[in-house]
Amino acid sequence: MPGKKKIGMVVSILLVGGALGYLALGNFGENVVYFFTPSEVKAFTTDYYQKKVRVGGMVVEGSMETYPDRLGLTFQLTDGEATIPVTFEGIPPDLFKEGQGAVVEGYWTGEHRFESNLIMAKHSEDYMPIELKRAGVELPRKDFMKSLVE
Amino acid sequence: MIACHGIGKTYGHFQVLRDVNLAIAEGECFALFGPNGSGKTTLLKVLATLERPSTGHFEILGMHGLKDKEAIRANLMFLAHGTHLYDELNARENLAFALALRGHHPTDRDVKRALDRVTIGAFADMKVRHYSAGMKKRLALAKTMLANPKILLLDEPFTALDTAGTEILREYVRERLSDNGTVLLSTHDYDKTRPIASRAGILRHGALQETAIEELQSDDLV
Amino acid sequence: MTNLYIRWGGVCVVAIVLIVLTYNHYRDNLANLAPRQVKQEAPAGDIRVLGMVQGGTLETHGAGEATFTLLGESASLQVQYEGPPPDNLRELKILILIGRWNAATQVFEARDIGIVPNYGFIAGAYLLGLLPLALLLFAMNRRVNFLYDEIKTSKLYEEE
Amino acid sequence: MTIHRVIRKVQRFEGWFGGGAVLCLVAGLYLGLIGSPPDYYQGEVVRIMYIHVPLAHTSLLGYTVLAVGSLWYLWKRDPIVDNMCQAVAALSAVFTALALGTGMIWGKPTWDTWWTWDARLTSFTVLLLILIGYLMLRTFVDDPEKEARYGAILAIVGFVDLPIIHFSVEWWRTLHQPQSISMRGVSISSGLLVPLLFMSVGMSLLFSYMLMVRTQLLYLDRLLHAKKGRLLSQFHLSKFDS
Amino acid sequence: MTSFNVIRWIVWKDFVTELRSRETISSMVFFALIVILIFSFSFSMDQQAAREVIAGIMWVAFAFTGIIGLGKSFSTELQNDCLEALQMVPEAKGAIYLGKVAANFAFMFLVEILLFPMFVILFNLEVVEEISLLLLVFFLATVGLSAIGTLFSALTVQIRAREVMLPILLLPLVVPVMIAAVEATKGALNGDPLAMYEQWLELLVIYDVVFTVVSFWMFEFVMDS
Repeated sequence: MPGKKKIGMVVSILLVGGALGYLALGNFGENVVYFFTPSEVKAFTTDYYQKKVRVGGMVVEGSMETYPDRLGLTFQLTDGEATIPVTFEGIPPDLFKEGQGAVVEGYWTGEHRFESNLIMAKHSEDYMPIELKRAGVELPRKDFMKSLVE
Repeated sequence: MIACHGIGKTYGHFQVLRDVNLAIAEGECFALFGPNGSGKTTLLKVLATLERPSTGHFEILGMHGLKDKEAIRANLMFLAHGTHLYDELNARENLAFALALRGHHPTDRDVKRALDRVTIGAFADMKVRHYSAGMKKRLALAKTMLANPKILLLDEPFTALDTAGTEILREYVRERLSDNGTVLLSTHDYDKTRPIASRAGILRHGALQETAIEELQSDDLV
Repeated sequence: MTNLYIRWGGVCVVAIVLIVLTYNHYRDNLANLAPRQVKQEAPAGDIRVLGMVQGGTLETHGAGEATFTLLGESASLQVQYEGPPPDNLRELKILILIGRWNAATQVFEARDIGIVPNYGFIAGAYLLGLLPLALLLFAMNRRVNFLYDEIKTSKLYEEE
Repeated sequence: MTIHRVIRKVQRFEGWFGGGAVLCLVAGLYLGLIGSPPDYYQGEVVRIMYIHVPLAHTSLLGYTVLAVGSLWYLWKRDPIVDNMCQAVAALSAVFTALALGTGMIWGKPTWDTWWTWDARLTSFTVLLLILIGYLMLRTFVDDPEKEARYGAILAIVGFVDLPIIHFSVEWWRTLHQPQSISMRGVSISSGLLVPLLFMSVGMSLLFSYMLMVRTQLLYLDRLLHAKKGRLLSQFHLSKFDS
Repeated sequence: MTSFNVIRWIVWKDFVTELRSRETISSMVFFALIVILIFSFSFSMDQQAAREVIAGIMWVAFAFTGIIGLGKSFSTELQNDCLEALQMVPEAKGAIYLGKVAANFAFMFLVEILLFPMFVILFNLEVVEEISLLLLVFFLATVGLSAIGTLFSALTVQIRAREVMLPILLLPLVVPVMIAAVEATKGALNGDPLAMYEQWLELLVIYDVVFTVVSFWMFEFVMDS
């Protein structure tokens, strides 16, 4: 009986450890659709139209335009391969700006425009003093899309 | 065979049992007297492996009370204050369930004989919900009879039992003793216990004092 | 018990020294003006003005030059910026401008852009983070001392 | 009872932990508040990081200690380990609450909201709820043995649950910046990193020191009550015998 | 195979008791109906809005009815101190745990199946296509809830303030189940492509495996000093 118990314990530890390990390390994180990339959005079938989805990408430099009369803006979101236009209603978060990453939530319309009502700006995890930044120092940057996922 | 070595038990800031040493041999019936709140039930629960003692250890049938609990349980029945019966099941189902958990599967004839012996055979198919307290006690006794354990712990067994029921219980205890069983019972009732008990002790504020049963006076037991 | 109070007295002294040092270090940055004050009082010399960049007014000319309107609560300023390439200049953002007010042209000539320092938040965070810990530790220290005393005086102690 | 001896040995160095904590924290505070430059993007507000991040790290460390201690207790049933578990749970709860509080204060100027149902905020809230549940559970049991056992069970189950909670809320929604210090490298420049390290070390030392003090407190409390209880029983007995 | 016998007898006992008293399931169903009623008062919903929040409402109702059932599962063992008898079973306690989990799962799943048509009718949902996926979600989430819920039901039944402590301890621990169940249910009800929510099904499976195993071992310490 104690031998049986020991085997049971080892099997249990393997099961729990395996499941948790699969969750943490396995390729599970990669096929998680936490957000789509612009190239995936472009390839959407009609199934996905008008479904609330999240898209993550980099705001294209110089693409941001504000409306003079009401709150809201339009910009382009890119993942390096494809670029989609996004319209947004509301006040953007303080950290939102061109050249930074952002995750937007909203609907992909049939007219190939992304209508968003929520921007989640990521303030990047890079911290450095302003003098260094002006001197053009870049910290060892990670892969951009990867830094969004984690 | 039961042996306690310095058993103590604390609930919060209150010490219920203090340094209880006790040895009961095979074929012996030990009667535990003591006023309410003196720790009788706690001692029985500790020995029934239901509660872990705060200090000390004990052996039952030579098996360590904290390490070989499962083996001890297979050889021990605890007739507690609660009767361990399910109200929605009838007598037969209750017996079948309780014994199946202990690994016994008594035949219908055995069940009928046990129920007849405690004189509730006529109510075998009635829900326990409709039983009286004495009938429940008898059914619990029938369960014990079917399990037929080496060690028997009885917590105030005479409450709710009438004269006939008391006699059935005492008869069963004698039978166990002659079969080399060990019985430990807690009680307030000196007269009902006197005929079966071979030794006795008084618990006071958690401390056990062993006395010869003949020397006990009933006003000792208040 | 006295040992305990001496130790905690030391901690308090260190804390006070730190607070004073920090306050001195930031005293200069604490004063900001609103656009309305600038227009009314027209102060001379370097000043710090706090306001929001109005939507649709930002025009950049080259790397380090820009013009825009700074929106205050009841007034707005024309701003001309000349300085290092601004990182934090964007529309609908609240900023601090460092520069001088040109009363003649009614244009604010900014030479640096700072982010709203939010010292209140920083002080709040540090107080919230450290004060409860210190109080809790102090209470626990006192209680431990008290328990030792209690066990000694009530002669309860014996080696277990 | 080897753990007893280890604990006694570590307790002897209690003062070193306390002193080290004060030194590191003072150095960290000086560097963080005065000696370090503001961030290029967040400005001065980045200084909140020096207090927020160490608090959060330390509370997670505390939860790990709690889980390991609980396993140990279930295995060896040593009451002083249980005292340590109870102490570490209370301290972890305080540190978690403070981490959430300072995080909220950091969130207001950067995200422009005190509270958002972001992943890490949510999982820390759940962590706090589990710890509060643990502390509540312990007050509702009369038997100290049961109290310790049930507490240990809850702590272990909660600890196993922690990564799953983390991942589930992470996928559910996330806004919080990724960790700056990870296996893939450090993305904080040194001027900002040094005070953070000082504060982290100081906070861990402070936590260890507080843990020792609190464990001692609970142990002495138990000792005092046990002795008092024994005296009480003795008193009853003597009254009975006379 | 004595432990298998123990499982079978525990399930049998719970079912017979429930069939005769009908306490647990009727109170669960009734409570859930009240929850539905109250939610329908507090939201005035068109079909589009309903789709956004209905999954959340559904799982709030299921979780709370589940807690009622779980609480009952061991508090019925308190009458006549039957819990003591379970504690004194010579077999390893894991068998009792599995039996109780099976019984609790059956009750909760049955109630969910009974209630689901109510949601469909009262909130005008269209579900015909996705019904098998929905059932899978219900199944996985209910396994998770009953696996960990049974452990804590057995734990809280032995302490003071047990009715309060069960939800207080249980709900933070089942956060992953609730999130995953709500997201997956929402996906299935919306008719989203499976790729958009299959991760949640995987998370449910992982949770079920981990907590069945962990609770199985921990149950020994709950029942046994």
